Amino acid sequence: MTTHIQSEKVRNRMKRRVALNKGLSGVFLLATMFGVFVLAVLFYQILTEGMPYINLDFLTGKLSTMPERAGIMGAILGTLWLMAVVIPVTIVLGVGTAIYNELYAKEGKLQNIIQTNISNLSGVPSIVYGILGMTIFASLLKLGSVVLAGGLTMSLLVLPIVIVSSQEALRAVPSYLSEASIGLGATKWQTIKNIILPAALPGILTGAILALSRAIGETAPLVVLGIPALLLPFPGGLFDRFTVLPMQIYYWTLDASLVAEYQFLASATIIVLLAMLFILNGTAIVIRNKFQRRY
Amino acid sequence: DDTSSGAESNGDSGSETEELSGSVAVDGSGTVYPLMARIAEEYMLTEEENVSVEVARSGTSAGFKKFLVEDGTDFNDASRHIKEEEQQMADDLGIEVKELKVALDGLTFVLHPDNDWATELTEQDVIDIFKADSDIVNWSDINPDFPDEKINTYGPNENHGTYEFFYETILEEQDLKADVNLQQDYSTLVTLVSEDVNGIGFFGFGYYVNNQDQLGAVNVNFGDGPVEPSLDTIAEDGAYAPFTRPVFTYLNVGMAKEKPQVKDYAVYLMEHINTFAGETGFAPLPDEEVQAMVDELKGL
Amino acid sequence: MIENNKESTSTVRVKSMIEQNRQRQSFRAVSEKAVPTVLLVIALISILTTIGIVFVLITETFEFFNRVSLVEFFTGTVLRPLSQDPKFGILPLINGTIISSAIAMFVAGPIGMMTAIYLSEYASDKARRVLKPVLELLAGIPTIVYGFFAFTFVTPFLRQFIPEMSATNILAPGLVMGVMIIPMIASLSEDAMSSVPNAMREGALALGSTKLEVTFKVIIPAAFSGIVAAFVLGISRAVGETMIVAIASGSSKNFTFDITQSMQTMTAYVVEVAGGDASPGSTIYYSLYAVAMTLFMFTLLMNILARYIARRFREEY
Amino acid sequence: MKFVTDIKNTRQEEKQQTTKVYETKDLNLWYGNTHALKNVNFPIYEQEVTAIIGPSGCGKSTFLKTLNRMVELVPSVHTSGTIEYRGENILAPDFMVEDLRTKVGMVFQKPNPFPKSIYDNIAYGPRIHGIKDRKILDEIVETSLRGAAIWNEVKDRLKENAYGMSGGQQQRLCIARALAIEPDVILMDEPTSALDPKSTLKVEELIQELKKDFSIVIVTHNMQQAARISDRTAFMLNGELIEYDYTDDIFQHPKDERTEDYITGRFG
Amino acid sequence: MKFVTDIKNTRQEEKQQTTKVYETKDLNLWYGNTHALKNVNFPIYEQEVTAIIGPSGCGKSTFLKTLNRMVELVPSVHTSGTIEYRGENILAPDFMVEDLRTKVGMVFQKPNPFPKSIYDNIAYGPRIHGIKDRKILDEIVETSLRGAAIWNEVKDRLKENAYGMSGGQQQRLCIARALAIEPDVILMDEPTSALDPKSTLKVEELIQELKKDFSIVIVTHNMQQAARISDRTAFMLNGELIEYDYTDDIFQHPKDERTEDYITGRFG
Ligand SMILES: Nc1ncnc2c1ncn2[C@@H]1O[C@H](COP(=O)(O)OP(=O)(O)OP(=O)(O)O)[C@@H](O)[C@H]1O
Ligand SMILES: Nc1ncnc2c1ncn2[C@@H]1O[C@H](COP(=O)(O)OP(=O)(O)OP(=O)(O)O)[C@@H](O)[C@H]1O
Ligand SMILES: [Mg+2]
Ligand SMILES: [Mg+2]
Ligand SMILES: O=P([O-])([O-])[O-]
Repeated sequence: MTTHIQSEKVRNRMKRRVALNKGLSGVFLLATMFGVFVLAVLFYQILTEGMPYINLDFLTGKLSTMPERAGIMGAILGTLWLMAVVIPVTIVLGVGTAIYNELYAKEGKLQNIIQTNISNLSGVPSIVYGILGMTIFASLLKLGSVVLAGGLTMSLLVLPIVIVSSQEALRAVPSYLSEASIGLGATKWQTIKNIILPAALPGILTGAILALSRAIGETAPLVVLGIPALLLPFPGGLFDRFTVLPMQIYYWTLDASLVAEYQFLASATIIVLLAMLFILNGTAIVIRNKFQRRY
Repeated sequence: DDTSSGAESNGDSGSETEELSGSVAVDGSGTVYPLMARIAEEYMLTEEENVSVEVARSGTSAGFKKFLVEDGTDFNDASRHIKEEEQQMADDLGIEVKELKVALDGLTFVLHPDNDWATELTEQDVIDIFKADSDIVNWSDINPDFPDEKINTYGPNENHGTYEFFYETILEEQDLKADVNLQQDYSTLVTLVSEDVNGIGFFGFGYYVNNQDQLGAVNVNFGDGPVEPSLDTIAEDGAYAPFTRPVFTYLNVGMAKEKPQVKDYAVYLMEHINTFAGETGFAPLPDEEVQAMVDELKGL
Repeated sequence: MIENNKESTSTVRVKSMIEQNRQRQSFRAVSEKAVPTVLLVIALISILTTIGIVFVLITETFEFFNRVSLVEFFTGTVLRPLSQDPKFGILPLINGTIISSAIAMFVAGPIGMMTAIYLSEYASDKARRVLKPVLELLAGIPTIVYGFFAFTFVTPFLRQFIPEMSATNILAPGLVMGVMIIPMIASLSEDAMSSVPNAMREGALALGSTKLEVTFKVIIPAAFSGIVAAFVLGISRAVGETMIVAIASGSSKNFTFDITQSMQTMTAYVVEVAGGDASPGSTIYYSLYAVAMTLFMFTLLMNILARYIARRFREEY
Repeated sequence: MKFVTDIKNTRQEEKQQTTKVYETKDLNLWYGNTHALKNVNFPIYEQEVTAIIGPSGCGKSTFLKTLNRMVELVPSVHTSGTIEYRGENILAPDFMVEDLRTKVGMVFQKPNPFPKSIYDNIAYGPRIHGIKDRKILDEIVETSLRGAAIWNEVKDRLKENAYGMSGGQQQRLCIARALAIEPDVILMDEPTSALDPKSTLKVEELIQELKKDFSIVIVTHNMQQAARISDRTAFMLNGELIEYDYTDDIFQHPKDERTEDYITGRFG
Repeated sequence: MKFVTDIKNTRQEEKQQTTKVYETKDLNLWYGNTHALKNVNFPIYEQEVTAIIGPSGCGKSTFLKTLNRMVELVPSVHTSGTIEYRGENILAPDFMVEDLRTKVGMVFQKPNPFPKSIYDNIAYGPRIHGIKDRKILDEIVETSLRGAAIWNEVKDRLKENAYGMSGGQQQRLCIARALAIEPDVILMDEPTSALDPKSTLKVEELIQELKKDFSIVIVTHNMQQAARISDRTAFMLNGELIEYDYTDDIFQHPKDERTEDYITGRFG
């Protein structure tokens, strides 16, 4: 064999290659830290602007045209009401669909259509859901821009997330568990109810919580639905008009040039919204860790 | 002051109904919005806690479209008179519309705070800056001493009465330049102009006074020397009169008759209009004129 | 066995109890049949949603094209929906959408990819455990917050360097959108890369490759379809993003390529028109649907494309 | 061969005296196009331990899972032939599988307790069959755990999660779980292959004990194990039942050459 | 034992004459807290096949992967002692592993071709070392494939994806890939364990062939294989090197009892 490899040239080249690897690994690390850096700037900016405005009056007060009087209780309650619709609807529809797809549907056309459809739905821009909600819930069903319309719109929007994550959670339940149950003479539904669902529950909950945090952070569909930032009374039911935290942020950002302080109120509201999201995500992480698979 | 005015109106309307509730829907002019929102809030705070007055601001024209439909809004704020075709539509629908003049506003031309050359312009200059086929493109076209930079123009879009007032009354229906940057939100306009040294924009005086730290205003020379827009000069016979316009709110009389809270609010609105006009950047109307309207409303 | 007696006595009992219960439980049989049906109905709701979207969009879009010609819509460069002489050319919106998405991808593409490489090939377990949640955090921030950030921080910051930049411009939201999409591209690409079997890495390393060579000559080619799919989904996300542009790019319907200027995207148009309360029945109201339909088709195609790529071009190993 | 214990030899005399629990006739099974069982004729006798041996992929597990129709969890499966359990063809389309599986318990290769407490694991079977009375359940739990020779080890921690137990304990728990619904037959698929030698011994002893009350079919890849614990042994190859006889006969005088090759380790 | 071939016996005379490629001294290796290699002293000789045998988990693969420092891919690994490769301590911190791995090729248990064409698989190594000339590459590809005894099977499909080949072909392709950068030593970790008997035979023949040009270290769980193909055999147990000698000696006269136990199948 003629040698091509073990020459001096190859050795020198190797030094360059190793150096390049080292250099670029630094670049890759920097690129990764870029995201972290932006996050830090964003938090810093929002915290310094908004923190001075956070106090009990702000959290519990009504909306006002005067910044010193303005509070976001209405938006907080609106957000909670929205969650009150989204949670049951997405859990029932999302988990139900996931169970069907994962455990009942036979491989075939229908299953294929449903599955493809769900992944397509997850790619539809949120604003299109807004238009759907505006047309069907707000106009056609004449609900107007009330909690129920907003909640249903948001539910449809996050449904694919819940379905996909629930399906993954169900799939992750080892088949030997359901086999054990079926081997004892349990019916399919008994097995699902008693074994598979409990085992998949942490995964399902995690997905549901993440979907929920998406739902309470979304703005665009609600703008389209015509959710206003008005001096509304606090929402008290499904058929009340309402506003939510992101909408409040939106309007205050827009109005910042009307009243400069609105920008700081928007920052303060962002802090509240992010705090809510952190609590939700924290819960998801706790659930994930606490109920980590023990099988 | 608040409590006294609250007590006063309590005495007036308390005789009709004990406890009012329900909602009052207001939409329309963005120009008039700050004034109307301020009064609405005061009403809910001091007068009728259980009535919810919801003030939106789609713009005068867009607002009329929501006012002139079945089960439409109760009030429509407007920064111009109702148009003939709008009145026609109201008649067709059998909606009785009552015009309530609420204050006076001066169309204000605003500049970047660093713009120190264009703080005084003639009425014609202002028109030419926005008019489609005029010779004025750069600041230096007005005066060779001005910078040789393109003038960037801004204004509210066609949803707004302010646009129509400018187009109809000031430009006398000559076309605007194609590149005028028309926006839906006044706040966007404020930002745009406040950050563009070569910019000039127009909107109601209220949006200017609220942003005086970020904006400069053009003192317009209507022939007798430059006039600064202010609550004193903005009046139907004041020095700023050519750019002064009344602003309105239109009441759906049927609604007022049907829903006691609408009527109650209408009365309250007019009784307090002059109290809040100044602080939101509007020139108040003569007291007699207002009182006459209050009496009319009470008689509905 | 002592236990045996006990067992045999209870044997009879438990067996017979089970037998008895079985005969009583016709309910069990019914629920066994009913449950799949109920679940199927629930599953069909997702299909119903799609049908709803398509139906709503198509019918109203149809009405729009009764009033405005297809040609004007798709070739017009002027969009003046509110003027006395309205013009409905969608090109300014498509232009704005493409430009903002391109800026976003310009940021998210390389940075997301490099992040994926770092996380999948270089990072220690510990670093990955810290960095991934931080990036997920970035992905979980509501877009309205990003919009606010673009408008109140990024634009003023950029204007220090580009004074002629407009206060509302497409550049700032584009960049911020890019930041928002980084985690998506990074995590999908990382998934694709880390699912390349370790045997492949070992094979390459054993030949004297550096990590860099392993990454670029073996891992990325092997994960290529997954990475492309991640990019396509990233684009799709950028195209569909609304609030960031709506807040930070204003609503000028300029047909321009100057990224320091305000432009409108399809999504921002929908927000403006719907938020500005277009009254039902007006042409501008129907234009909402035509634009949304265009947007829907666009993102749908992107998603189908992503799935096709991921499936079709999967390297076999 | 020395590993065939003496006790077994005494059984030679009992030949053909026990009744059949299962009678499999001309059983064929396909996974899609894979012909996994070919014309299997396979009787299983009461109160015996029947071992199935054969190289990997020969169809042992498949056959075992056909006996309680668990094999149908693979959607592509189809079968021909009949399997009679106590005289009834369990492959008949209207046959109620839940019923069959209640009577035919199964223990799997990897211990697979439910992620529940030890108590709930055992009580699961009785509960799904409608037994709710706490007292009866308590009794069943104890009896079953005793039956699986694990009561003493776990009686103080019945409320603890089953995954805190060792592998061997888990496997005996799974056997106890199967016992709790008092099956007639117990199927075991390589029940000790995931266990250490000590636990394996315990489970093997348990199987010998259980034989008194149940019929047991056990798949194993460990020929010594088959020789140690079973009464009859079946040797399968490529989906066919090559030879089936008393364990002693199979190991001492295999009739088929392939059986002999396999037993002497020439392949597999 | 009959499976030790005659040819081997002639080698008895050559004892200690070849030079050492590797000299491992007091090598210890930990995975975190697991002590996986304990005081290993292990010379490896030029142009020989050195086999490493031992029960699962004894550290065979770990030792092999230490020889080209691939073991460091597990982050928790740390070592003590030295391994000299041609006189240089490869465990020294500033040692350039890429250089080492260029000289020490490796073949894995499961064939792991890159998802590229056959040609590109072979050309991969030369290319990263800067060889771009198409002609030279063509030549290297052919030589390597011939060297791995697979040229005739694939010469007409060099552009096809390597995953279209059979497992045995893939394994020989991986050997060819290692040959392409002209290594000095080739490490093989159970290279035939995933292959059928026929492919195994081919690879074994190939190893015999390669020995002429390379030093080969092979891990195998198959004692017969070690006996068939290796010159020296090392027996490891629990991370220790128990015995290391000429293959014939190890199999015929093991000195350590544990080696004997293992070879005669008493455990493992
Ligand atoms: N789910 C399945 N789908 C398709 N083919 C299968 C499936 N399960 C098993 N087979 C095939 O059926 C044949 C018999 O498999 P089976 O699992 O019964 O073998 P086994 O004897 O239990 O082997 P092992 O000792 O490895 O467990 C094999 O060829 C296998 O590939
Ligand atoms: N990545 C790892 N992390 C921690 N411990 C490991 C790792 N890899 C191997 N070990 C441990 O090191 C010891 C030796 O493992 P090694 O893989 O070298 O054994 P082996 O002899 O190759 O076994 P086999 O024949 O099963 O391949 C084992 O106890 C194993 O559990
Ligand atoms: Mg098996
Ligand atoms: Mg190994
Ligand atoms: O918002 P407008 O007052 O201009 O209609």
